[in-house]
Amino acid sequence: MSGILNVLGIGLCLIGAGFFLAGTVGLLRFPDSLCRLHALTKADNLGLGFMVLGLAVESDSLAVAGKLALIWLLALLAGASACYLIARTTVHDPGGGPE
Amino acid sequence: MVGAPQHLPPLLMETFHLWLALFLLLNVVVGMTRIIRGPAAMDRMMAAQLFGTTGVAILLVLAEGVGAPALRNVAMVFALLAVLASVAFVRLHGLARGGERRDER
Amino acid sequence: MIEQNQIYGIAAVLLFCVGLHGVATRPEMVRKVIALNIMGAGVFLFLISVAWQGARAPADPVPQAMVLTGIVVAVSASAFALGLVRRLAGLAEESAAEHGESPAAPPKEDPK
Amino acid sequence: MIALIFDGVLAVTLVALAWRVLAAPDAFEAVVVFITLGLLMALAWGRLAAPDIALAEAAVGAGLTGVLLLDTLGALPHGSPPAQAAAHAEIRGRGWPARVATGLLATTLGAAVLSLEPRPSLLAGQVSAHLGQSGVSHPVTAVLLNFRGYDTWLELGVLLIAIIGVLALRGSTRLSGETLARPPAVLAWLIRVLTPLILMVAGYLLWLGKHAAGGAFQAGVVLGAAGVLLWLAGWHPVAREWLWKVLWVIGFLGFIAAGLGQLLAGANWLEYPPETAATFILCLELGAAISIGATLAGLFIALHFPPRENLSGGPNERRP
Amino acid sequence: MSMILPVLLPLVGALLAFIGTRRIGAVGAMAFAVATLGASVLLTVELWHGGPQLHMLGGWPAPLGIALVADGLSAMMLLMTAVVGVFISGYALAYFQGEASQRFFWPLWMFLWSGLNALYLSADVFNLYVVLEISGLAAVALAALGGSRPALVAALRYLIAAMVAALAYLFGVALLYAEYGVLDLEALGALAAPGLATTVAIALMMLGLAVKTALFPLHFWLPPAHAAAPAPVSAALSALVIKASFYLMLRLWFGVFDGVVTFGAGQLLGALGAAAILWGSFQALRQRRLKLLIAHSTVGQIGYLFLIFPLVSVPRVDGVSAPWVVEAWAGGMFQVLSHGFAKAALFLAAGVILRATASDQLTSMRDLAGRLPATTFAFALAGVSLIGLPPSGGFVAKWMLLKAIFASGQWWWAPVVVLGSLLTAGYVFMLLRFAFKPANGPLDLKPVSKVMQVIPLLLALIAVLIGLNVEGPLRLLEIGPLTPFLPQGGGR
Repeated sequence: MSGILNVLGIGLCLIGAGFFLAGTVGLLRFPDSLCRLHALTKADNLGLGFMVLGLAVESDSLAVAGKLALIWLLALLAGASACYLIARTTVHDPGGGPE
Repeated sequence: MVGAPQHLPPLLMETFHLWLALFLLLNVVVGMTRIIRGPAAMDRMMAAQLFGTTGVAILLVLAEGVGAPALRNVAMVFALLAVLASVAFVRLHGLARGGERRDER
Repeated sequence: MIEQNQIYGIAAVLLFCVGLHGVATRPEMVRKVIALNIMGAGVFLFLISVAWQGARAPADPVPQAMVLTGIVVAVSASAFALGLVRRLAGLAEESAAEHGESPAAPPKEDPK
Repeated sequence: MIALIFDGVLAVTLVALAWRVLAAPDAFEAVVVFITLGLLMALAWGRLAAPDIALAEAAVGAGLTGVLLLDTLGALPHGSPPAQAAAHAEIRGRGWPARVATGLLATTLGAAVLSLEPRPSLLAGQVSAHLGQSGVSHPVTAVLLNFRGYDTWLELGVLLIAIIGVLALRGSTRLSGETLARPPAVLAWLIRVLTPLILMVAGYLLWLGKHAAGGAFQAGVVLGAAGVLLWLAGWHPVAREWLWKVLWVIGFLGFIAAGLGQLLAGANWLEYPPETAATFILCLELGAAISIGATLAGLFIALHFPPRENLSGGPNERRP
Repeated sequence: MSMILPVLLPLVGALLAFIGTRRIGAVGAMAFAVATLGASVLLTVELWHGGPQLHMLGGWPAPLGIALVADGLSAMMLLMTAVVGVFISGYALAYFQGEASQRFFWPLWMFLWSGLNALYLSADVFNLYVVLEISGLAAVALAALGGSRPALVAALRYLIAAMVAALAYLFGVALLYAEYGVLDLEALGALAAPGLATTVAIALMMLGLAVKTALFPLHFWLPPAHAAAPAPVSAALSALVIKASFYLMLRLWFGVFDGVVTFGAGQLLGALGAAAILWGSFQALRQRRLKLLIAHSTVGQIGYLFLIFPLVSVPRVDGVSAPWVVEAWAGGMFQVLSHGFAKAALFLAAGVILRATASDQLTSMRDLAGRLPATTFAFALAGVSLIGLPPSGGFVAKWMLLKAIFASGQWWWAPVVVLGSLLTAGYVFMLLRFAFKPANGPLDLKPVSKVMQVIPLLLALIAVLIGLNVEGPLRLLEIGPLTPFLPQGGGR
């Protein structure tokens, strides 16, 4: 049982890692800022989500799983609002910020 | 525990987590080129935001991998304050432009 | 074989030196303040690498306490330094406004 | 093996980022790289079994200092401000001699660091031997609040000096007078959700410090970050001048009260009886966390100087 | 109990000045300034009768806890700081009357004072870092009080130099901790042995402290910062703050690393001191602005202090210190005292002139002798001590240094001492010549408070009069484990 959970956790973590990789590739390869923003939001939310899921499965402790979930929610919140705010700045002001 | 199949060997799990952490770290390293290339401030800020999430992931993986549960609290503080830099960026960006955007809602 | 804390010890030395180099060579004040923070990070990293007592052992608490104290001192000093920078920039802007032009200095890109 | 590879990659990245922070032509880029550097420093603290430092770094290195710098860049006129060029113009143009000197210094320091032999620290042994009498079970908290409480007390004094110094630059002891425009709705909502969470986490960290990584410093810097966030969201520092002052000095004053009380009882400065040490430490930590948080937030807010004509120090220097 | 008071009282005064209203703040701070003087005297009396004092902070014995240790050297620094400090406070009451910066001066100044006292008493290398930061940050904030552009530029430069210095010092502390695992000075002194890490640690700490002491060629930050600050602040910075880091250099060099430092290292510090004497005095001679002149003079006078290092860091014969060590040590300490009093007098007197003439130019001092006789007399007396004319404290200092120089056979320092005195005489007489020149036209001097005129005179008198009682300070210095008066030298 635990062994299977371990393997499952590893698998989920690997999927999460894949999303992070996708995010990085998107960050580097997409041509313009808003495209990148779109790619990133998806990638890091999902990446962290799968990662958290995998780690929660491995940890076999409810408290840890709860804390992991909380962290994911926080990151989701922060990521979404940050991207929204940053995107808003760009839409309003194509100059792109200070400097 | 009784009768259940064994966990995977702890050493194997630790190695796996460290590789995973290394992979995520390399993501950050490679992604750094976006911060360096820019071109706009927004691109840089966004990349930093992504690194924040990646950093949270690395901390969580390390916490599991090397048995340092305190690192989960570190990840939590990061996640909690991740928005700080972005908010500062957005808000002060308006200020820097002489406050002409003060009327925004 | 190199020890884990030695890796960070060397990185700490390099951070300290890179920071010092930046303080000495970068002309902009904000960059100098950042460079000072990097120097500080080098010292703190070195202290914690000293505190490390093996992967499974808890680290020596005394350097950790020193670093926590040092971090707060560093952020206070940085804030005050940035205050000086901002006050100076404010003075320069005012004198520019008073004289109707920028003072003896490179022209600003963003005259208001 | 993989552990060493991870550490090696992390260490090299740290140094490379530091170099980039200082070499970057663009100041904004430098600050963003610096924030990322703070993130990676937290990983290094984690790898070196120092979660207390990682917690503080998460709030300070990647949070407060970064925001202070971003804020300052926004406040400075674009381009190279004349003040900066004038102050250190003479240092320009020391290209390779400076590099050679830095290289020599790095070699010497590196040799010294590598010459160190691992040996158990005398102090670490004494700390664990006396941990039982300290009132807490987390050694870092025991050192900070009990064995070396004097350092912590004086360090709260450093914070006070910084805020007084910034207020002096401001020419006023008031923080009120400027606030940002009303935030976008999303931001306002976000802050409403986050603020109680942050306060809870700060309290949790404070409580945690008794037996695990956490404590007054970490709770304080998280509180400070919360204050900054609130201010950025357009929150008016409703507190009056005297309330701010009380918040700033309460931690420092707490140590004085504890010290004086015990001094009059015949003990040494900042000596607590072992049976009540836990209570003493809890109270001192609470005060210290409040003061650290209020001072860091206050520093950030106070750095938004009102226009100069209001700096004469008169009683009414509120901005229209 | 009395050990913590010199640290605690100014801190309470600082809090009072910060929280209280403007009036209560200033008066309260002044009261605590006098109380601090009382506490410093009290501690010295206890020391005089009872020998070195020890206070275990938190009740934990060192090395686990932090120890406060007072010996003759610390008591002397405490007393000098207290006397100069009370005079500066009294002067500041009049100087800042009705000024907005007053309410920031008092808390910062009291913080600075307590940081200095904490530094003299601390026996822990990391705690010393914290108190260095306290005094350093407070000093910078005070230097910026003027608020003018030059003051802010100078303060920023000062702050950056001070932060680099503190971090270099802290790196040294970290190396020492890595090598020996303790932070207590006494424990370190017992463990310290030659080695690469120890050498590098000492070099880093001394380098950081040399920046803070403004030892040539690391003095670049000093003249603008000391010249642009308000007069009471300039006096505190020049008379006290740089002496504190110098005190720490002495403490570390002779009290902790006595068995590690070498003859050559001492010679190097001496050479930098010699260069400082010549360069600082020469630069002072070239200045045309009063406060800049006095600030450059500080750079030069600091140089004399560093002659202690080559003269005392000499190999022992059969474990016995060389006979001239006592003179060198006493000469250096007399220089600390006499320069402290004389330089405070000069900067405070310069403040009077600035107030009266609203100008910092030397030429505006014309006919000062007739109009501000007390201030002119203060200049003359302080100048006598700086030059080293008998019977001033400066004379005792230079005389004893010269005696040690000849006794040790290190004759190469002698011409520097003499030439430095000649250059000093040059700029002192230049000042006085301006003061005695008749005015070209009617001068309208603004009225300056009597208190501000009398205080520099009193300080200058002290600088001269300490030369009449050499015995007292020497006996005080003999108390304690650190001084080289013990037959086996400085080691504890």
